[in-house]
Amino acid sequence: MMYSYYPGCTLKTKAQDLERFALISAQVLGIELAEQQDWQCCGAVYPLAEDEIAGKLSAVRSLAAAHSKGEKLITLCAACHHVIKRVNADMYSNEFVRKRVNNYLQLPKNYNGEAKVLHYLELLRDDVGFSKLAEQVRMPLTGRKIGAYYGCLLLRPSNVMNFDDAENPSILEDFITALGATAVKYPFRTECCGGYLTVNDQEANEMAANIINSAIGLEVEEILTACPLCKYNLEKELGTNTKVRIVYFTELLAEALAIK
Amino acid sequence: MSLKLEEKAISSKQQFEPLIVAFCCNWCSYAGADLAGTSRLNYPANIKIIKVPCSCRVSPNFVLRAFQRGADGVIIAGCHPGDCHYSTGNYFTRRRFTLFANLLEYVGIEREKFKIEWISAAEGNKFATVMNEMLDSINKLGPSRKLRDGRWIRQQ
Amino acid sequence: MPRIGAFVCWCGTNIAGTVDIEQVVQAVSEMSGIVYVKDYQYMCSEVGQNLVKTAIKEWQLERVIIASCSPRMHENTFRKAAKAAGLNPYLVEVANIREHCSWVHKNKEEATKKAIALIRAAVAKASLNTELIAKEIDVENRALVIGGGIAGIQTALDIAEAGYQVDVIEKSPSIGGKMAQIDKTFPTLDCSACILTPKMVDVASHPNINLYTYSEIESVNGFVGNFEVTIKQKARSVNLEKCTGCGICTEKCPSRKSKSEFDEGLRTRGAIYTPFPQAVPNVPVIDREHCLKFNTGKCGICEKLCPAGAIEFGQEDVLVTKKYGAVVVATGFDIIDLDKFGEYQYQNHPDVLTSLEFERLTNAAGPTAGKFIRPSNNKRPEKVVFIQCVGSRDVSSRGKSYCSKICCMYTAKQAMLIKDKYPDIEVYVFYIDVRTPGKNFDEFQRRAVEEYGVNYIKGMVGKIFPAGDKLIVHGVDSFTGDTLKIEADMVVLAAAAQAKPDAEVLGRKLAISTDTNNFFTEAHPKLRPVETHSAGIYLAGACQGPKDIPETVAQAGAAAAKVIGLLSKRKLVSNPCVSVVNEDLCNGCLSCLKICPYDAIAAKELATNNHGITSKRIVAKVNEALCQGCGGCTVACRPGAIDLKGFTNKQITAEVDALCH
Amino acid sequence: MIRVKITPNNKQSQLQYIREISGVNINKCIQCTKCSAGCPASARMDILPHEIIRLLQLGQVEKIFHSKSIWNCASCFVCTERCPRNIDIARLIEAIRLTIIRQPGKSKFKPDDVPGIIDDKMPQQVLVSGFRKYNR
Amino acid sequence: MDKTTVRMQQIALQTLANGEVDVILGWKKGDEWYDSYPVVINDINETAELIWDAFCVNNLSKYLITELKKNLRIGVFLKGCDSLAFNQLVIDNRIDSERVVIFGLPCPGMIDPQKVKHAGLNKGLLKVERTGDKIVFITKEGVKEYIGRSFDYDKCLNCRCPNPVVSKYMLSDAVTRTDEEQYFPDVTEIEKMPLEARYDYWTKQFSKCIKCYACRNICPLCSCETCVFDNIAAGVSSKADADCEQQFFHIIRAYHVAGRCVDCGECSRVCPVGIPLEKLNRKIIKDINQLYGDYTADTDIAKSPPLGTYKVDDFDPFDGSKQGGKK
Repeated sequence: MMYSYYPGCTLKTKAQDLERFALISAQVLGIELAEQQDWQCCGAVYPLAEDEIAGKLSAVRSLAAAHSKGEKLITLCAACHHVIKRVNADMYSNEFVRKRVNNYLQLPKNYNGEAKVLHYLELLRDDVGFSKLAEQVRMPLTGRKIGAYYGCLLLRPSNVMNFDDAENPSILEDFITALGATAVKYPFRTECCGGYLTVNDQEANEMAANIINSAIGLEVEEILTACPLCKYNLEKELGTNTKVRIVYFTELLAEALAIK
Repeated sequence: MSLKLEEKAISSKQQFEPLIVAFCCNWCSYAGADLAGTSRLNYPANIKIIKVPCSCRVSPNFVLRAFQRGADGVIIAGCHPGDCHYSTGNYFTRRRFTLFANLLEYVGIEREKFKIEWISAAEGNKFATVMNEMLDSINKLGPSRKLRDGRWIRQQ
Repeated sequence: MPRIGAFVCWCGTNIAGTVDIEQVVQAVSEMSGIVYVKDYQYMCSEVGQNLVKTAIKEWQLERVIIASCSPRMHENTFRKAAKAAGLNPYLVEVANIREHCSWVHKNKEEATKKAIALIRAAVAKASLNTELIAKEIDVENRALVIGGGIAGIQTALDIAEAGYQVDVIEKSPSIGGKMAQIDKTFPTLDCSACILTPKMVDVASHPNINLYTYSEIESVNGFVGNFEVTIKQKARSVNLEKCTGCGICTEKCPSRKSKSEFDEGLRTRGAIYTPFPQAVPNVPVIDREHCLKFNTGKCGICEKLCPAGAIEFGQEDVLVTKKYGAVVVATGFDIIDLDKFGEYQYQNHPDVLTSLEFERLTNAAGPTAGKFIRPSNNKRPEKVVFIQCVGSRDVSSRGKSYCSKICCMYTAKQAMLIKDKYPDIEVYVFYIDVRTPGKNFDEFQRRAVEEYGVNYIKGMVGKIFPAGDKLIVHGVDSFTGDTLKIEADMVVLAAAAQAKPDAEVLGRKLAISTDTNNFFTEAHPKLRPVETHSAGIYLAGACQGPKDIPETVAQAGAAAAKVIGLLSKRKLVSNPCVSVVNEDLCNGCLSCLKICPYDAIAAKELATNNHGITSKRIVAKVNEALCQGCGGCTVACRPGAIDLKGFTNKQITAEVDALCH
Repeated sequence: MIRVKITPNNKQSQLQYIREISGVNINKCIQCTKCSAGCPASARMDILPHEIIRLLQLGQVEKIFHSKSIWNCASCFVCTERCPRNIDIARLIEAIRLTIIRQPGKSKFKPDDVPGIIDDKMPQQVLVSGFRKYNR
Repeated sequence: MDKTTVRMQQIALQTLANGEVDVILGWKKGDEWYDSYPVVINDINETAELIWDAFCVNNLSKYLITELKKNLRIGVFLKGCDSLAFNQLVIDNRIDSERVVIFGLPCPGMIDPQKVKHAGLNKGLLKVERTGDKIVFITKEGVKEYIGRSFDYDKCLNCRCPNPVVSKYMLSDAVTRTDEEQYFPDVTEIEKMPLEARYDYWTKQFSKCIKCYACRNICPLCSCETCVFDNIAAGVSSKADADCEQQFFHIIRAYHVAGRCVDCGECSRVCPVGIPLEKLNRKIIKDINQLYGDYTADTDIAKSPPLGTYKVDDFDPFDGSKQGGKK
């Protein structure tokens, strides 16, 4: 099956691993990801104010492009996914936004939120299926204790993101299990890592520390994430501590598929 | 138009006394009108009430008939949706007359001339307010012969 | 044109002060059909009524117009007067010239003109009136109570005590309901079982009460006084008459995997089981889903062991149809599913409990024999946190917008009971507001704080983080603005009460409505709190909205009184203003049937003869006993084949014409 | 410390602005404190989220404008997710931030600040987010 | 001969011969090129006269009401729009579908003879043949060919349902429509007019009415045994030629088909004075679709008609807060 693929800026620079492993794994799994032409930065954060239209435009361009091709739009970075998915919801149900964006963009055809946005993980779960994925695993990660870290942007607000149960998610654990590893559910797996707060406050990041301690407390060896910012915050907090390692979920995927 | 009729038209314009026919459901709106009475809330005498068991008893035929016979405004008043004495009657009223009111507007009848209002037995105040407002808006529209049966002459 | 007499009331100065009676009488006397007009100061007085009666006889009046106060006041009075004078009461029309005229208008000229117009409309309508005869319906002398919790039990006992037959239907194998699960009751702390079980026994032994446990409503037909209800008795697989309740079967059953519903899943039970020791009837039931005999064909141990030979694997569901004069719905409530409240860890941690589970855990007859221990490690907890409003006052998709009403009190009770037995356990209660309206309620809650030292914290819990064998409760105290972390051993969640999941389905069967939250709707929130919009069907208990036990019992008594009032009548008089079908005009499209809220319209097949070819034709048929006279069908009928007696198309059109005179 | 009574009318326009761009009806709040109780950044806040709403209800915007809290909200949406009254608190706080930084010269994070925080691992996402959240 | 006509004659012959049906409702060709008229046949010899061409515009489903009263089993040819009407008649209990065998005719559109005349193509015209959008005019002088839909009835240009939604035998391949569907442009146009202009427009249209009731008689859904306008007791029957009576008739006629109208456009087609009646019907369809969800009267006979049901939270234009349902 053919998909439109939106990479986002960070994946082309600091988070190349996240993308690289995703793309080679997709090939093995028979997923055709066609990178969109002329994609633009999603803006990194979803503009929450009702009157902010400009910050939503680039997401709409990508959405409309995918829709006109009749393809689902696949994202990889949690932040991009959040922005694009929420803008899509606005275009679908918020008339104020829809009208203004369409007026501004003057696309060949008005865009009304029809496209389907899927995160790579959702693609694995819903379109590929974790059981199918497990069949493709050639080097199962047996015995490795892996803790999923969800963060905020994939899960919340759940009425828009529709990613998983916001309080008690399982998609990443199911993913880990499919790769043959042992999934460890630790209490802080859906808490915030501090996000962009590092810009405002350079002090110690207790939010990230809570997450790491919670995971280490349950003897987690690797923390899995889908977000470059989360990875940065957690690694920064971790410093030289080597008890646990922060990895992109795609890296483990490639490893299990024996293509890393 | 004959000269005599024209005179009549002019004179009626000078002292426009609109007639508003109000269909009130027995359980809520008729009782609401009674409460307006017991509370001595004033509303114009131009409003004349016809009692029906439920707003869903009112047929579009009656509405058109009233306009034909010289009514300047028609209002149907029933229980609030969800409070119908017959459980569901006013839900049907709502659908029927949502479509019918749109249709009337579509053929050129002012929205102000035909209204539906939900007035409970406790809303004497609302009853009086609604009727006062209705008359105001009809007065603003002024006399009109839309839908009127030219052969029927109303005696004031 | 019939002979019409008109009677204009002054109502002292109430009407005469604003309406020129003389002018009205003059104008009315000139209306067509009017043969007699009379005015009088108080037409509703005995003298006034006699004026009407005498005139009917002397002037051979065929219609009577009363121009007076609202028909809601005195229409009945004048109808009775007319009847006494030998005139059909439905030939009387009232023109409301007080509430709708003299009281709301100041200008005498305008008011007088309007009064005349209103009377003209009444005359126009009355000339088209026809004699209507109210029918009498027999009342079946038996009541049905749906639900065997405290509401149903109390209703049934009250009705039975008044000497009427009552059938009680209970879905589960035993009556008792939620109250049987509860340990103690607020605000007196009586033992729930001690006050409930005697009533359960009374129900079982009362000669006027007939119990259908493990049974459900299949269908309901008929109308007030004459309901025809089909009951499905599910196959119990144990013969109710033969079983002695010895309990050998339940002890020896090898299947032990099922969770006990009564103990909220805190303990397991056999596939053949009695829900609890005091169950009524004290007869086990086989849970066929888990029974080895039903699943594998092998086993049958219970059958072999039963000394009474009561085990009947071959039993099948039985349908019973009976007639009832009245129905009381007392189906109770449930608590919401906590699946969506992941932050409280209810699914993930055994020491996070619902309040109902807590009741079982502290009950002397419960799974721990009353020993207060943590389900995770069987040790006594040192810190217990209660969280109120879990899903209550919650307008998001995971909660209920209303206040569940009972949680503040039972939480105070549960907190107090812990402190009473184990003063060293620390108890915290997180709340949004404490609501304790009720006799001795606030005093009760204050006692929990003042005497027992329960720590009440105004604020909510954000999330619970399990850590080691502790549950770290993250909360806020809104008074100080402090964030709190409490290392608890047990958390008890006051989950919102909600309507039974099948309430809407039952409502449809009974033709009674449910509100947006699926609680049954009362006929009037203040003045008719136990009646429904369907005559003869009443509500008791929490199926109408969250209620505590005292309120439930009070409502049950009220519903019983309504039922007794109804059943004490031998005959009911029906409203004669019902719909009638002109079969010649009817197309049989049955648009009327689709919108009738009372299922009062049915299809009827007619044989027609067309040039010697007989074919069948469908027409609508009104069941006059069911029709309540809303008239919705008349508007749905395009050819005008169905009309409403007393409010016919012609009558209303005539009124319109008369008003537009 | 100045004890402020319910606030003067001259703050109405700011309140109205906050209401409009957030689209939030603050009167729906019943002060259950669930937002504050779950807030992972509450340690960095001098005024908790439920207090912010209360202050808005009382019209005391000044207190909020001077608080640290609004700059330390990470928009993690936990409050929005759990609010039993369907109040989108994240949007509300964003609206308050915007009310301030949309005024000339009030940006909280400026290009000059970048060298002070950047390190070689930092993804640009951080900077873009920073400019979006703290700069106009 | 046209392939579908061949198939039509075959199936008629076959079903009559094997006793599957007693009579067939179809069309025969008259003397003129535009004359294809409805017939009821029970003689297998007549089946060879049945015809399918671009003038079989008459909807045969309404004939079923009278014919079925004779207790016969009937085979009937139905186009897309006709099949919608058939379903609605089943919903209204007007016909017994058990005794009907439907032969489905996917329809590329029917040709409006007036348009042919206006184009001046009727001179010496012998026959018109249509395959898809290819139209061939055969005259004494020779043959002219046109591609496109410029001769279609207006109603066919707005067609939502070219293929029968119900049938036992389908006589040809389904017709596919690729043209962009416009959303009730005719209705929107009137809605945009100022109120007074609208009133004048409709009053002028209604005043043309001669109360011939052709619209009612052709309408597959105006199937009452006795129309309310012929029912004295209903108090609405006035045959007087007064503006208000025409208004009354047309408003109520449109309201009576509300939620049932299948938008076949027959009312306008047969109106001898050219009142655009379908614009009333389509206004109601548009409103129903917008307010109560897409209701296509209808492809699904199990669905409740929009005026025979309600939702607690229906749109409420009469409530000050514009909200439906309970709060």
